[in-house]
Amino acid sequence: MANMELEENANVKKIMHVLRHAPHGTIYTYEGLEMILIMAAYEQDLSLAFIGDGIYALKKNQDTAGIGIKGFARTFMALDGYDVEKLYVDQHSLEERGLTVEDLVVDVEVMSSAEIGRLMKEQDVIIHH
Amino acid sequence: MANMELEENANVKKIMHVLRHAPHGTIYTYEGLEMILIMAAYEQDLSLAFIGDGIYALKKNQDTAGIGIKGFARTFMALDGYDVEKLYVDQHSLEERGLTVEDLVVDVEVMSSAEIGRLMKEQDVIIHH
Amino acid sequence: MLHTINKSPFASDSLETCIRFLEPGDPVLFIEDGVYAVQAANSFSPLIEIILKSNPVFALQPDLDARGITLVDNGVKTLDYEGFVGLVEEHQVNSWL
Amino acid sequence: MLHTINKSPFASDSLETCIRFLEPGDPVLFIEDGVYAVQAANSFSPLIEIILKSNPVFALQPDLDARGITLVDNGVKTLDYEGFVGLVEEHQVNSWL
Amino acid sequence: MKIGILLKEGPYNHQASDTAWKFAEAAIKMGHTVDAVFLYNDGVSNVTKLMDPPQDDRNIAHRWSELSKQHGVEILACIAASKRRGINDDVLIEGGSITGLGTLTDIAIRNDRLVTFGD
Amino acid sequence: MKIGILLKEGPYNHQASDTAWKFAEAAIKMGHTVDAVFLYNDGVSNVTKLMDPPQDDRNIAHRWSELSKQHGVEILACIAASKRRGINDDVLIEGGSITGLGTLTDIAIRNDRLVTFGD
Repeated sequence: MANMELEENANVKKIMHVLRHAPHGTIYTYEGLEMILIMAAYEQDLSLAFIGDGIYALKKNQDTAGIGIKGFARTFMALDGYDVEKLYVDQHSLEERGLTVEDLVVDVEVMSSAEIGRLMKEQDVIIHH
Repeated sequence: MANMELEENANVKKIMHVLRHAPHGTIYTYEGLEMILIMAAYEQDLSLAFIGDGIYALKKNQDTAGIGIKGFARTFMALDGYDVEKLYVDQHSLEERGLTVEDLVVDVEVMSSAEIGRLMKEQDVIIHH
Repeated sequence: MLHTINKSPFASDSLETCIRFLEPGDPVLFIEDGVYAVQAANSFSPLIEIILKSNPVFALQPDLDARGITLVDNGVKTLDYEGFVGLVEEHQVNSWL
Repeated sequence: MLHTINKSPFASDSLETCIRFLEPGDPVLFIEDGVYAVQAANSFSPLIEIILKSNPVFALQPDLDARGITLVDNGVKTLDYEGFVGLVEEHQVNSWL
Repeated sequence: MKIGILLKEGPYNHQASDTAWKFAEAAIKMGHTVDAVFLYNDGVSNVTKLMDPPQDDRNIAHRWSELSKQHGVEILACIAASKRRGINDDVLIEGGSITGLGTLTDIAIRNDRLVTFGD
Repeated sequence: MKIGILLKEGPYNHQASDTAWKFAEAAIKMGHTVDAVFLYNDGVSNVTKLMDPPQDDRNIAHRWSELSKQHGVEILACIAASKRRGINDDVLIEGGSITGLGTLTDIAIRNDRLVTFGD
């Protein structure tokens, strides 16, 4: 049994999704989230990094009724239920945009770019959206 | 006759095409040029403004064989034959990129952004590519 | 002449390019991801303040709402799609794609 | 980890974002419109010089050729598609789209 | 006032298509004539009837088709751009048609305004 | 080495598609296995056989089809992204198929590298 688990763990890959586009103007973050939700079912070691305009996807109070596009900020709140719990936000990007964690719909870990860079280096796969 | 010409002139519109994308990475400048060549047949008052990365489309010595995409820098040299003679280049964009008119495949008028801005204001139609 | 900007100033050079060509008095309208430029107190606020000294600045309300931007820089006017059409009635259009 | 950048530094924030996350020693590869960053003597040359102090910098030769870039900043190495594959053999990939 | 629209990006991937449609609806509501929507670059993909988005999402091709039906707006895709991207007469929505860039030139000449949407 | 490719933009409009193909050819030439090319976002438009570029230009769909035929590379389009953009089984090139995002996850897991091309 212990051996089997070891073998299984050897197949667990560290996959980081990097969200760098603002929501709504382009579909990249939305379709990125669709990809993340599917990958979450595969029991890999998933993490999400919000960098640059990607942070805007987490902004509170988004109401897309007026532009006629489905909103998806709430879906980030559901990630927890899929055991996707590693949400990293780049502090520099947050400050540049005049935002704080209070402005975001979910709990995230705010990190320096260097810290996120070190985590990137540990990954087996990185996908930018 | 004089009246007819006046009527015709009233139908001549000032149309400016603004090239702002680098060539090859995206198709915008290439398909922009296809549009310009067709519009040239309609005897309108056409002009082209090269701003930002759009200037790169005019760079000498482009050889696209290695990327397997058709080059089109030479087509700008043919514009003269279509009576498209107003080619404006933004001086600021040129300097930022470490380029001079010597680096470009065609004769252009180098202007300040303010001068091009004044010409823009005179246009009936402006299309960005 | 109406200038429209539809890209985030953080990701694209559209805003900074556009303002070099702007004639005093001409309206600037932010739409789509462009509206992030006028969110109050971000790093582009000082630039918006400078533009406002010579040009009226507008932002599309539905795009602000979609992005959760509840507070815009002082002096920026908001409008809906009909307001957008109203500006197009008054001016030729220069869309800085 | 191999970092690739495919957008012009004048039009996009990709380069300036990427370098904040770069670990010393990790190679940076410019492809497609990204190669404009390493054209000798443009306004990004000082930044490339700084990156070169801690990281190897590469540019894809076919993309340089296509754009008429005959002179790159000192210290930048050029390679073809096979060289690109070679870097991918050695490193996991981080494509800054 | 007569307004022409130029749309340079495909559906869903960019908001351009949504904004262009909202703008057209508003202009028509205000009594203006929206003469034509000309599709260029990836914009030509707006008129494929093969589009099949999720039930709870907008159908962008249907939208253009309805705009054409209800208000006589021509929905025109550039032929050269269409061929590159696999759009042809067989996949066109009702109300859409494929045409040359000369038509865009006419649109630019005969309208009071040409408004561009894209990326 | 086993390499997977993720392609996120459509043909012609962005160079991504050309670079991905050149990269795949080089990798195969060097003896690596290119396991699959997964198409996402507008990338799904790479596999429509309706594509009909000018005679003197490359045919990007054919290229992917040839890569599949000659080297067994799977050319896979995400079903959700395809439906939004009007790509379905009827317009697929030979060697192309439509599949779910689970397949991409498998590709990410079973390959030594996943290389992304896009905009």
